[in-house]
Amino acid sequence: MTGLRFSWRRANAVIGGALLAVILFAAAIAVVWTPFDPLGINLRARYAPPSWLRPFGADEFGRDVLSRAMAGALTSTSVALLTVAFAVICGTALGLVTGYLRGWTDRAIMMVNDALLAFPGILLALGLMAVIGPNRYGIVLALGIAYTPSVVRVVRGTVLSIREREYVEASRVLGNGEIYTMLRHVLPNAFAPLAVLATSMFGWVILSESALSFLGLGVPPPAPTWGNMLAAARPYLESAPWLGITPGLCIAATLLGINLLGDALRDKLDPRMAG
Amino acid sequence: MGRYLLGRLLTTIPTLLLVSFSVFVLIRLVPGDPIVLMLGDAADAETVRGIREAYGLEEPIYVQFGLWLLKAISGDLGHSISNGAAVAPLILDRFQVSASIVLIAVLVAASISVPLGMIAAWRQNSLTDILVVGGATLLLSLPSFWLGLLLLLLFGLKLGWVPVVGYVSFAENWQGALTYILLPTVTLILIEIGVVTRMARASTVEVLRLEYITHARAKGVSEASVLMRHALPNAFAPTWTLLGLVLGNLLGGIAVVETVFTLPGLGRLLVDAIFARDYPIIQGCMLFTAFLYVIVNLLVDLCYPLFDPRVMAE
Amino acid sequence: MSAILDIAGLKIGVPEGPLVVDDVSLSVQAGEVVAVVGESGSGKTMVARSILGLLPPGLVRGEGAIRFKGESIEAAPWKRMRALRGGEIGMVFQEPMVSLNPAIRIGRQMEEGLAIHRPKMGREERRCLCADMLRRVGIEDAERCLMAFPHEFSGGMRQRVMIAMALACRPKLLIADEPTTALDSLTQREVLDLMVGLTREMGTAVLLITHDLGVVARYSQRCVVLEKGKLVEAGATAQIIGNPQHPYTQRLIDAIPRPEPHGGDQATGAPILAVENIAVSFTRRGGLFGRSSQMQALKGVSLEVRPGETVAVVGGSGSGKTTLGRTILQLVKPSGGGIAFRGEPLLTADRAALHRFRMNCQLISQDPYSSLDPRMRVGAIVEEALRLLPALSPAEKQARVTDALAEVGLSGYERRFPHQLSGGQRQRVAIARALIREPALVIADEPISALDMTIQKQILDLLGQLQRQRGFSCLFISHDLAAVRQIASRVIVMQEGLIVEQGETEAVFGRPRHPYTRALMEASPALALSSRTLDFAEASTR
Amino acid sequence: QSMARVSINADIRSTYPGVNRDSNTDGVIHHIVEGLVAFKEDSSVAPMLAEKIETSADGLTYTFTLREGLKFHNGAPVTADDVLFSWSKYMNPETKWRCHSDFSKGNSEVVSLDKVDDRTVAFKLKQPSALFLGLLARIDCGSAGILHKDSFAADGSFVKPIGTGPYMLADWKKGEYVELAKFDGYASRTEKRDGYAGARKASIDTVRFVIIPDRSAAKAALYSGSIEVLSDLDVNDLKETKARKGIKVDIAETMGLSGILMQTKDPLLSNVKMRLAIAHAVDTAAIVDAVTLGTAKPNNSPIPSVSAYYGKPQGEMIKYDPALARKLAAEAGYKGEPIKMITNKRYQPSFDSAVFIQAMAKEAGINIELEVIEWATQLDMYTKGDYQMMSFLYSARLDPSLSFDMFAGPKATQPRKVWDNPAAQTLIEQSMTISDTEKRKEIFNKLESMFRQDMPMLVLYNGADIAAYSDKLEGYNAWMAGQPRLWGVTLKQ
Ligand SMILES: Nc1ncnc2c1ncn2[C@@H]1O[C@H](COP(=O)(O)OP(=O)(O)OP(=O)(O)O)[C@@H](O)[C@H]1O
Ligand SMILES: Nc1ncnc2c1ncn2[C@@H]1O[C@H](COP(=O)(O)OP(=O)(O)OP(=O)(O)O)[C@@H](O)[C@H]1O
Ligand SMILES: [Mg+2]
Ligand SMILES: [Mg+2]
Repeated sequence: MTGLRFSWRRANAVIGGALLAVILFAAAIAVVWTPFDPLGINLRARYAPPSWLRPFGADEFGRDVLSRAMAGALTSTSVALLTVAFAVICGTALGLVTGYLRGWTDRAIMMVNDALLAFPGILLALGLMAVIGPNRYGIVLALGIAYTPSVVRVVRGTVLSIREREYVEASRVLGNGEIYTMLRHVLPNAFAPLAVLATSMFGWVILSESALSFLGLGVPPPAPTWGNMLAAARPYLESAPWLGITPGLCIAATLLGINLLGDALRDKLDPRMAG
Repeated sequence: MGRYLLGRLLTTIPTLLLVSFSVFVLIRLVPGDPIVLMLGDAADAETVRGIREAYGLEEPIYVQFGLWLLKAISGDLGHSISNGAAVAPLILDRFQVSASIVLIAVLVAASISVPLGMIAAWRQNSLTDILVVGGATLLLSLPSFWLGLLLLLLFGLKLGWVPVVGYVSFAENWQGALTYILLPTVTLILIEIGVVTRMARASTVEVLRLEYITHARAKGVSEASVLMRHALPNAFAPTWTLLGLVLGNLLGGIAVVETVFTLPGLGRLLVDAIFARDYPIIQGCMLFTAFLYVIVNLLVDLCYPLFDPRVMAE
Repeated sequence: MSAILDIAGLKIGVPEGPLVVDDVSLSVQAGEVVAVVGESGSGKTMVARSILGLLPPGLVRGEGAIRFKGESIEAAPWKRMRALRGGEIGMVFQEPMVSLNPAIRIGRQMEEGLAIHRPKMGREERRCLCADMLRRVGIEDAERCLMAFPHEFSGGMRQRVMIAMALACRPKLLIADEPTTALDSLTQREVLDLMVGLTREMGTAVLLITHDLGVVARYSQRCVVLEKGKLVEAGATAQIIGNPQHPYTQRLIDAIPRPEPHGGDQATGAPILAVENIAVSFTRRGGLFGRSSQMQALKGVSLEVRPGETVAVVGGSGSGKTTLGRTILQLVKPSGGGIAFRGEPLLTADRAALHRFRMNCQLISQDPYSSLDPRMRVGAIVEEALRLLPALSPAEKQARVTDALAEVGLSGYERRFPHQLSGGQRQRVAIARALIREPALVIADEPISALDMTIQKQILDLLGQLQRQRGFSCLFISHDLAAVRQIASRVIVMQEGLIVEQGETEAVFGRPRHPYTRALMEASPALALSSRTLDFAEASTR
Repeated sequence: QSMARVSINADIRSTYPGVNRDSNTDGVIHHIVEGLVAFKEDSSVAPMLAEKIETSADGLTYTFTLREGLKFHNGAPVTADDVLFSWSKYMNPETKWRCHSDFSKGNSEVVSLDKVDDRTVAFKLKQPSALFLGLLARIDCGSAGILHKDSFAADGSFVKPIGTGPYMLADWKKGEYVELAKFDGYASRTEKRDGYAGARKASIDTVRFVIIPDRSAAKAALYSGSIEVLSDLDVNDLKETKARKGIKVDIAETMGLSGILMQTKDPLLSNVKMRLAIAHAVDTAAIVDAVTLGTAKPNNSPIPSVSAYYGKPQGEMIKYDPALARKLAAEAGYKGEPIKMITNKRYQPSFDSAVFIQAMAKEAGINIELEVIEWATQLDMYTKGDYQMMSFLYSARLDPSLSFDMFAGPKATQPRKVWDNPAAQTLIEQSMTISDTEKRKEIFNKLESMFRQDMPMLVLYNGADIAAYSDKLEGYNAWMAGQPRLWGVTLKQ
């Protein structure tokens, strides 16, 4: 009955998709080609401000910022993706179990969970780096473990309320097992907060990696990541702002893309939104 | 209720023990040694061993843990290796600084982002919505070490509205204290607004489709009231969980902000201690933050039945 | 007399899709009760909701005009609309179970409307009025109920709360969407009398949506009939019920259960379900730190159901019927007594035994909407019941789902989500889900309360047929005495958590011994309608 | 009431001179206590509390006469007994004084310290030592600062320093600041200020060392006038800070040492050709220029370029020759296997050097992989000798013998040592006993050439101390030890 009206919902999806497409495209290109060697040191180009030749300037080693941002896209996004996947999968599983079964299982898991929550990420990272060595899998594991307890808590909180709903009861009446009920009825309805947490975590992980590399615990340099570029750029906030702005924008664009697309997707999946 | 509370408090003891023990072991497994750090490039093995002995670090780890635990029970958390300060009073002192910032920040962040998220949900897929979501996402991608510095340079240096470094406690001079904690608090607020807004929005979107919301509207309830009175309690549970997490997280981890704004807070104490491998301080801080976490989460758990009366407090 | 409400040529539909309401016109005068009847899913609820501009997302209003007291309100500004809602136009929603906010105490929810529309009233006065309203709709413990949360109420009690809430503001127009589906006949009469009393007192106009022709006959002056979104007949009630013109109306009236006594095919054998003296009590919390109190919902109930038998449970609203059903299904823990299924005690059963029980026993919930997972399509919901029957191939399952939906009159609704259905349609999905498993025992909690006469008949026939073919047993919880009389072989009458009378249907109906039973029977409009052998002329002149 | 505020990047560790300290601690403590001798800006030793120092002909007895009119912060006069008392505290092993082992054994072992009269004490050594006075002045040992008895509690535990310095400890707010107050009864020397020696009269009433861990925050604090002195400005901020109105910058070369350690026990790097290959692959001058922005001079010798012993052999630079490097590597049988170089982010120039070296080595076909770890971990690895290559930073050694001693030694017993060469070891020990400058020079030149042949460490430069301070402060200077000095400085209001 409505005519062709501009729909922000569609706009969300389009903007989000476009942002992600650009980032992914850049990451893909970077595998075979970047304008300059992302590791190539050039003493004459140190702190070169943006110009036609180097649209995003050069850093303290004279390395081209654009090339580094492109080369860093893959590492940053894949580290973030793996970490979030780790935390979400483990956290959701545990959160579902504790929230749904309650009782002693709940107590025991929450005990460990609260203990883990209290652990500062740096300490975990230090410990794991000592065991695994400073590489990106160590980071994924350290950050994954650090973020899992939050997921557990958020999922558990939602599940506590959903398990009292009648459709969960109905599933039990049908004779469905606990696990099936959890996965089929509880999980999808606990999805909204989980999605928010996961997309936010994506940003946190990139920034945490940044904080870690600030301390010398991140993805080993000189391999660029947005995180370590951002961390390295901090002292030059005034004198060479382009060093920080570029990776910052990359992170923002990726997050915005993921969030917008995620929201659009969630709306699409939510039956109550459909026309 | 009282019994239940007591029971829950008792169950926190294993958590605290678990944290204490794992920190105790972990920090000793991590390479690096407080004594080597103290001696720097001139540390030779013999001297190091001698000093380690003096600090009781050469004992087997379970003996060290036992001794520490016995003292901890009586409230004595030992003395710092770095500067000899008594740990327990130090932690309490530093905690006051962190707590004042964090509590204000979380309160303000919540009272800004929850309404904001709800309005975005209410106007879902409108320009308002996309602006709020976009803004929140942008804030999510700002690292606190950048944001803090930016604010410091702008308001502290360029405009000179607030002092750049230093701290006085509220007890000494509360107006002064406010000027010192203003920027760190604002930084934290901006950092936390992103995720809380999005969470509030997402859960409100879910709730707004429900029948009782329509029913409330049918009673002529204003939209503001529909949001605040009818949608909020039902949508608030995940946001509440998140706020609990944020609160706990911040109480233990605002090291970055405290460093940028030169505040003597708990987070910086812990992080500095980690880098200095100052075992007694690390252990003390962890015990303390774990306790905070447990308390905060206990409160969060106790509140679930308020949002959804069907969830019984066991 | 000027029309309070005037609807002309209203159309409602899915954007760029089919219409669910197609060209409906009706008007209501002050002091008049106009009934809207029609088949389940014919668009009654949507017409009602569109008056307040509260169509669910996914549906939009098309052409047509809605006037309230001569004022066009289909495009009224926000502010005006808000003043109308609740204040001038009160509405009772069809599904009381999901229309109350679970997180807010009843008292606050009731007061809210008053606070907005009667701002001059003081707090204390508001509270008194609310309590008074609750008492008038038959809730005794009104003061305490104000402090309770919705989930502590029975279905009928919630419905009464909704009515009390709508009436408290004394609106000019009351839209009541199936307001008494969950009420026993006694309470129903009280509530409807209250409503009609209001029309007399204040000239309130009532738009009464109902499928209960007895109610229509007794309370309404005029009546409109909808079918598939179209208005098929309108006029004076007596005229339409006495002399229906449209084939659909004729079918509707034909479907009124006749007082044909239940064919006494006596079931024999060992009871499939034996309930021994069970008691259930609920804890009522008084706030976070307040003192909690106990309330006894069941005070020692014993009953037996034999294979192939339908046992009806009737009784007042809040008497513990739903609790009984849920306790049998192990969804509520009894504080005492025993339950045995096929001789096996359930309360102490191990997982396997419990699973066997679950595989053989199904529930049709009193609140079908909440019992349907909002994220699953109708087809999937029904099919899920077949999941644990491994012998079936996917194609077979599909076929059975299609069959089951066809049997309840929902062919072609597989792809819908629960929120896209009408009240009656949701109830039928729940029925299909329970019956598709071919269980040995079905506990049906008000399974036909939201269905119009024709579909009700269809479902009752289906139940009877299944019983004949497969010999399953049914615990049929209902307040609809006519329906009970039609299908139950035995009747149990409950009051306040106790069984006050039980026996063969005809014996109970013929010679009710307990005064409460007698009162129930006398108050039943449907029974009255059928036993008066369709003497509508009399009914409509009341 | 005038107050000067000085930033330090971390809290001090204690107020006990030379015990549980780090460089920030030393910087503060030297305002409070003074020893018998002190370092001058050219790293030579001058008397401080001592009026004059006499050495016996056999070089075994050092007699110190205290200046007249010296007073402790509590007003008590300084006597020979105080010197004896302080020394007994330092030489008690329980104290864990940093220089304890230097005086209890080895080259400068002190046999006895005796009171000659009220103002005179005599140290007796086991053997003649060129280093004795230098050790006594050592900054990281608190110059063996003389303390009053009341600095200790009745049970002998340290309470707070009651010294003779121009400032007294007023308040230590842990984690926030250390505040010092001017000592009005200070008896100053008459020579002009020179390093830690010379006149040390204070004119500012209060000095507050503010702990500002974040370097950008410290910079902002200086700009905004919240502090007056930023004693260790980052080179990268130099240009910006210089251009700032109201801020002055002063640069002094220091005696620290930045270098790349190569583990000679490593299978690959045990081959000297490989080590030489790496050395020739690196353009030291270019790196130093880039990393220190011209504030420090490139230097391939372990002897600091400001040292009096720095001559032609030391000044010679290793030739940057990628082709030669390639050739040497090939000769060493190198086939491109990765070599791990450890570095950290705590010391930015050290990290930057590592990045440059990696890039330069790549040009010469040498594949260096960077591993950035946290400082404490790196230090641990350093102490254990557990690395292939490491970008490392040594603190200042003020005598060439000590410069060599800090990294040369037997790896079997001291795994942290980098250069394990018995012949060199003998020479170093020799240099410690001889006092004659020319003879020592000869030994150091010999050591230099041995060092260059073995190439266990590629020295890059000796850093610079860049102090930035408000132009309200008059007379402030950076100097070779890099520590802030708030005496002899006036504050304009
Ligand atoms: N959100 C929706 N999207 C699409 N169709 C819908 C939606 N909600 C309801 N419908 C359809 O509109 C029709 C009319 O629904 P309505 O609720 O008005 O029926 P009703 O007459 O009240 O029936 P009942 O007596 O069963 O409550 C139904 O066929 C239903 O399936
Ligand atoms: N969770 C609960 N907490 C407290 N009280 C409850 C709870 N559930 C039910 N009750 C109370 O138990 C009594 C019986 O409720 P039940 O739902 O069994 O009634 P019912 O016979 O099914 O009524 P109706 O016909 O109105 O549905 C009611 O008084 C109700 O208020
Ligand atoms: Mg309806
Ligand atoms: Mg019921």
